[in-house]
Amino acid sequence: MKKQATVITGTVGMDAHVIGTKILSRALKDAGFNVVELGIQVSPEEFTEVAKKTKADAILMTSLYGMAELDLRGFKEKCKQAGLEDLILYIGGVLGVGRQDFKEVEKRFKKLGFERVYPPEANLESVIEDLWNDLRAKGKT
Amino acid sequence: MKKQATVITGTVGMDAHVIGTKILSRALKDAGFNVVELGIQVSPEEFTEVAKKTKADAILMTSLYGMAELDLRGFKEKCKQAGLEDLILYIGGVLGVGRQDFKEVEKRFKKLGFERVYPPEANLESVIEDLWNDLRAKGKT
Amino acid sequence: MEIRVKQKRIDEERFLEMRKEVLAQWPTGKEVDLEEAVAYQLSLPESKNFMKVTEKARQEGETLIWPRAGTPVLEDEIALVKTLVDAGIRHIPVTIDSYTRLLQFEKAQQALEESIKTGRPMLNGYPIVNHGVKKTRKVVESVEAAFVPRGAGRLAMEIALASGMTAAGKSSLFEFGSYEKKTTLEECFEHSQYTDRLAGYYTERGAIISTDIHGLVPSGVFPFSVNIACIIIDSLVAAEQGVKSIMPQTHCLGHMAQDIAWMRLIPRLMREYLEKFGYKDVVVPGILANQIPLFPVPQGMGGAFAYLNYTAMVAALAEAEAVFVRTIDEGAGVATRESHALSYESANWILNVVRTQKIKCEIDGVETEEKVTDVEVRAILDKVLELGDGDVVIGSIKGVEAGVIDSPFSPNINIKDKVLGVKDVTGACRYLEFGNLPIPDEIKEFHREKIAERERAEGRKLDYQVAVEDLWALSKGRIVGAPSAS
Amino acid sequence: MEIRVKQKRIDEERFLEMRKEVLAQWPTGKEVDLEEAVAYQLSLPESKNFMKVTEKARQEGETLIWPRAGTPVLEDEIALVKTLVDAGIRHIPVTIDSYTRLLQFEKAQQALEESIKTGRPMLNGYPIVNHGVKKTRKVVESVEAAFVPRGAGRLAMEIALASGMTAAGKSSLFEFGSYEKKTTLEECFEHSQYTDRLAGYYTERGAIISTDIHGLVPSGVFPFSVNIACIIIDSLVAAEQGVKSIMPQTHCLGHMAQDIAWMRLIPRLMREYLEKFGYKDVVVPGILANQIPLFPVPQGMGGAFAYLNYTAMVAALAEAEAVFVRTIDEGAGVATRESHALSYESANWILNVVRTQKIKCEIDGVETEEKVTDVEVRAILDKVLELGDGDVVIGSIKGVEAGVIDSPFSPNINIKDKVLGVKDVTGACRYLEFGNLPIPDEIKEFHREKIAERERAEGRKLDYQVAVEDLWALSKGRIVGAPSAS
Ligand code: B12
Ligand code: B12
Repeated sequence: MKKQATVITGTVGMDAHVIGTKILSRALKDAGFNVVELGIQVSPEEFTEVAKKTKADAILMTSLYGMAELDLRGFKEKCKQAGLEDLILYIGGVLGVGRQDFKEVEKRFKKLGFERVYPPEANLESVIEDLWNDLRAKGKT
Repeated sequence: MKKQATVITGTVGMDAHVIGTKILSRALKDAGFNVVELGIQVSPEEFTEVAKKTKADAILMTSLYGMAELDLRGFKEKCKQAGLEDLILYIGGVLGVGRQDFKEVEKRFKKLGFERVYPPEANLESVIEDLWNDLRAKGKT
Repeated sequence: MEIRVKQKRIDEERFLEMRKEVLAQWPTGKEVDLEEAVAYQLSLPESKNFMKVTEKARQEGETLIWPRAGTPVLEDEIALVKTLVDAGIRHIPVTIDSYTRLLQFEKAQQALEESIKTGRPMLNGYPIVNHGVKKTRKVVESVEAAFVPRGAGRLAMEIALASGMTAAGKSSLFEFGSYEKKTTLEECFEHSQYTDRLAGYYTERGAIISTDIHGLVPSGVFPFSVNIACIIIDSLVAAEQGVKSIMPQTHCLGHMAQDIAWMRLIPRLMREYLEKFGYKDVVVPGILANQIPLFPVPQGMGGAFAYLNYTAMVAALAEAEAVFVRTIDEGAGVATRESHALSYESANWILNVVRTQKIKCEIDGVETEEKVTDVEVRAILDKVLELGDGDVVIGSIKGVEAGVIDSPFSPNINIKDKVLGVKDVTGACRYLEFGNLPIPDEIKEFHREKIAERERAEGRKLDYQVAVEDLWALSKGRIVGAPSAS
Repeated sequence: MEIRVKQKRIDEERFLEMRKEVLAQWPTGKEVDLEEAVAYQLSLPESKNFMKVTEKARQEGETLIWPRAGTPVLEDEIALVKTLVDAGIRHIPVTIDSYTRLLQFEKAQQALEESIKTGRPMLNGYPIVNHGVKKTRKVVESVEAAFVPRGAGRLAMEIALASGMTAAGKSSLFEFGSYEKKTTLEECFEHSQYTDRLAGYYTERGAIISTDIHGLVPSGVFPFSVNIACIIIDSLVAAEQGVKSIMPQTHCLGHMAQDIAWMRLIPRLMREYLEKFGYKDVVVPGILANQIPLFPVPQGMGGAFAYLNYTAMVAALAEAEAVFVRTIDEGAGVATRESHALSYESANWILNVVRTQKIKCEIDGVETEEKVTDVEVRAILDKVLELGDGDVVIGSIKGVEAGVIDSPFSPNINIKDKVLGVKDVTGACRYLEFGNLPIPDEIKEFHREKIAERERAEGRKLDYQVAVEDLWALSKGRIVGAPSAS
């Protein structure tokens, strides 16, 4: 049997849009993950602290309200400082204010340290597929 | 008192869209023109013949069905042959098949001998204004 | 004047004689082999039969979208119908270009060749005669949907039916009132008796060909009673020639109560008159709601979508079997494939969402509109039958001469054009000028009161100018015209 | 646990004390001079007063569009509201950015400055506190329309009202259920008693400030009875603080009969309860229909227009005074000015065309839905009042703890989340899990039957998965969800 991976979910910053992260969390649970569900308005610090404490394998962060970029300034460094180089980082939602070129958005968030970036039409089955692959690649399962 | 100008209206070729030319004709009458209303499906030859016979000052041709360009091949020459160099030629309607760049359309029909070319949103008051100006410029009123 | 044509079935021998002449009009006529064509029709699946597709929609409580599909080049036409079917379309009306409609096959051929050469469509539709049977079967076979030719003359209809199209939208009064300039109604009856007989011929052999019937003139702001009378006349004419499936088209002129009333009234009256004249086995598979009023530019994208979605909404609330919505390109020209897809995606959203709810609604005024129109239609038909001494064909011909059948804004010089319509305060169409229409006095009074009401509300007389303003209303986001309109 | 807050008007002295604290939260607080602000309000024309604009719409039989308008940079905000007013808008809700909503004025300031510098809006709304009174008056004075701040906290409300905005859309239960994570309902009541009292203060001096009330959670597929109970609770709370004009917001969840039933029920029940508790001079100027279900991507342009047109249509048929339609950009992010203009042009087409017709229609099912919801709402309110011993504030706090007020998909950890809704075969919202909601048994039975009917039709059990499918339905052009949904 493969090891049960631990993943963290929640919306970052001041974002109150809870539906997406709730549905995502449930889908992850149904897929067999150990999900630490932080809900809305999780600060970057809280994400990293909980990641350390729970020895999480991945964070699946949500943001819809458009201000994630502001919320996540310097996030990559914080992760490094916390010794979380190995943590898999995903983010999904509406990642800017107004219509955006998704390629641009993706680039911006990859720079912030996210391995994968998803638009709101992301299909959760393939998200979970991606996650399995990335976990496997990092020898985490 | 200025001379009453004679103008010819009608749709060219096989076009059956009568509403526009009817409304235009009525507006011209109301504005004091002597209107020779030919109705739909007038051939280029009929237009020039009637113009000669009635000593018309202008033709206001309509086409909506998209095939005016085909119908009007060689029209300029026909007018010249008929000695109608002085006749004022306007055309209005949907002058091509499908969405068109109006500037392109205008160019095409100007080449065919039309002095002015109008899109379907043409305002009839300003059309009549233009007509007065052109008539005056050619010393026809 | 002697009237040659009558309400009488063309006899077989004469029909087969006539066919020879018709098929000789253009080389592709030779491709039509009637018996082979019947067999081909019988081999087609139900999903390609117009009547069956319509009846299925009725049973399943769906409203189907009628697009408009006609572009000259064969490959483009195939690509277009595929786009449509991908967008959920199951009825495909094929617009035939204007040259073909008027039998100018030579000109159509040149323009077709030029379209192929330049890559720019030079024709406003699909030149079915020039393409012929073999090529048109490729179109029909390329998708799962029922095909209906639009504006097919006799040869065009021969080719359409031999190619597997299963409806024959051609009606005398519509041709006469909307497309022709000098042609008489008598000539139009002759033409459509032929095409109806052809449909009847297939039908008798088991290949049911429907016909859809449109009225007289889509003249916009004008009460629909003349058109309904014409729909009924043309149904009787078709039925006499052996047509067994007739689909009426109504016009959605924008006023919900009126539009819905007409959708209810038309099939009811059609069935009644067909029955009365002994055509007891004719099916009326459904009603097609047609978005008629102008969609002129300037029509911003927002207004264009609203307008077509509104029409879809009205059709859905009326539980119409089909709706002919315009595309967002309607005011600009023949639609691009993208505009088709986008427009029907939008209309289908409305249709699906509304029909799934199985909404039953009673709108105030529907009953009154239905009653008023019912009286008007009967009055016109009574007069027509009286003029024809019981023969609906002869009566119609005389009726047009007498202005008993009349319309504003027709291109045909044989139509009196002594009538006019305007809107009332709520946007319903009312008669402003009755001409010689045999409308009963109490109904005339009803219209006059509605007109007076608007005159009071706006403090002005309603006249021709107002009729023109009203014509533009919907395209400007209003249901009642306003003075600023051009 | 001791409950500090009660249904009782804050006394003047304490209120003025509290105001000092609030105004000290950010330097722009100093710009608020209450007496000068009242005078400024009294100097504004009626066209800027929310209640008067709404009542005018009611009298003239119009449905006004609520847009959403909030962008960080002052000049952009002014350009935006001008675009809106040019598109026929007369109510302007100003979205306040999320930092400001959560009192992070420092962060908002940085982001505002950065937005100015980069030309890219970094905030999802208008940071009203940072802009302050003088600048915000420029916005209010730039057009003829009534302004409503969205999501204003105490200081934001002070600035909004002093700047000439004339409504105070802030309600305890909505803040609690939709925007907050750990904040208790008690704290939310304290906050909105303050803002309501502020509105009352202006009102007593002749400057009528309205408040609009939203419910608990816009959670999509969930019967509306809990939200209606919350709307009534929040109205009572506002009325106690001296608010004299209260506008309820209903959610258009897509099912016409339900949406219309709720629009009818809410003002009626509100008036009844306000009356019952002695708030006899409170006006309910109209109802705002809010297009709530998700508008997620992928939403093609066709579907986007259809969706907003449909909402406009339902609001128009229900004769709502106002409708909050989404723009075609809803799924993509904060709308561009062009999207605003296009979307409202489209919705206005529908609203004008439908309202001019003065359509009265009876839709089957409206009566049943109204009755069912009426019973549910009364049951919830009875229980709340019982728990509070007649005090609606205390009762609500206890009600949330007891799950008598509950909702799925709330971000607030203090909400039980033991309930769930799904759709029935026609797309109406039904309770799948009742949690501790005090719904009477015969009504529970009604929901269960509807659920069973869909289970039979689809041959599967309805569960959480189906609830998620239903959540996506409208954005995929359906009213009932389908398995393929992601
Ligand atoms: C009504 C209508 C019909 C009716 C016509 C009834 C009749 N006999 O008049 C019927 C149903 C018969 C019909 C038939 C066809 N139609 Co048609 N029809 C329309 C429609 C909906 C409205 C046209 C109209 O009456 N406009 C109102 C009048 C008042 O406006 P107007 O003619 O533009 O005139 C105004 C101005 O242009 C100006 N004006 C007019 N002439 C002139 C001349 C001058 C010199 C000046 C200055 C100004 C001027 O003054 C007028 C008043 O403001 C249009 C689409 C639309 N716009 O909504 C399609 C449309 C014109 N039709 C079209 C087509 C293709 C056809 C058909 C081939 C097939 C079909 N769709 O059925 C046949 C062709 C018949 C034929 N042989 O011509 C296309 C043309 C496509 C293109 N050019 O790319 C259109 C654009 C629809 C579309 N998008 O596909 N049609
Ligand atoms: C419902 C809603 C609200 C509700 C939220 C209720 C609640 N507490 O959840 C309320 C009314 C409270 C609200 C408030 C606000 N909202 Co709002 N809201 C929406 C709306 C309509 C739906 C969002 C939603 O629930 N989607 C459904 C869920 C299931 O989808 P999802 O969250 O995208 O999640 C899916 C995927 O993205 C994916 N996913 C999610 N997370 C992750 C993470 C990873 C790693 C992966 C792989 C996948 C993944 O899985 C999910 C399931 O498929 C959207 C517009 C829309 N899309 O229709 C606007 C929207 C998100 N809101 C917006 C805004 C601006 C606000 C407000 C600032 C102002 C306002 N409009 O009231 C406030 C902000 C509050 C705050 N502090 O955050 C904007 C954001 C603008 C932008 N980014 O440019 C939007 C887009 C609307 C708009 N066009 O203006 N909102």
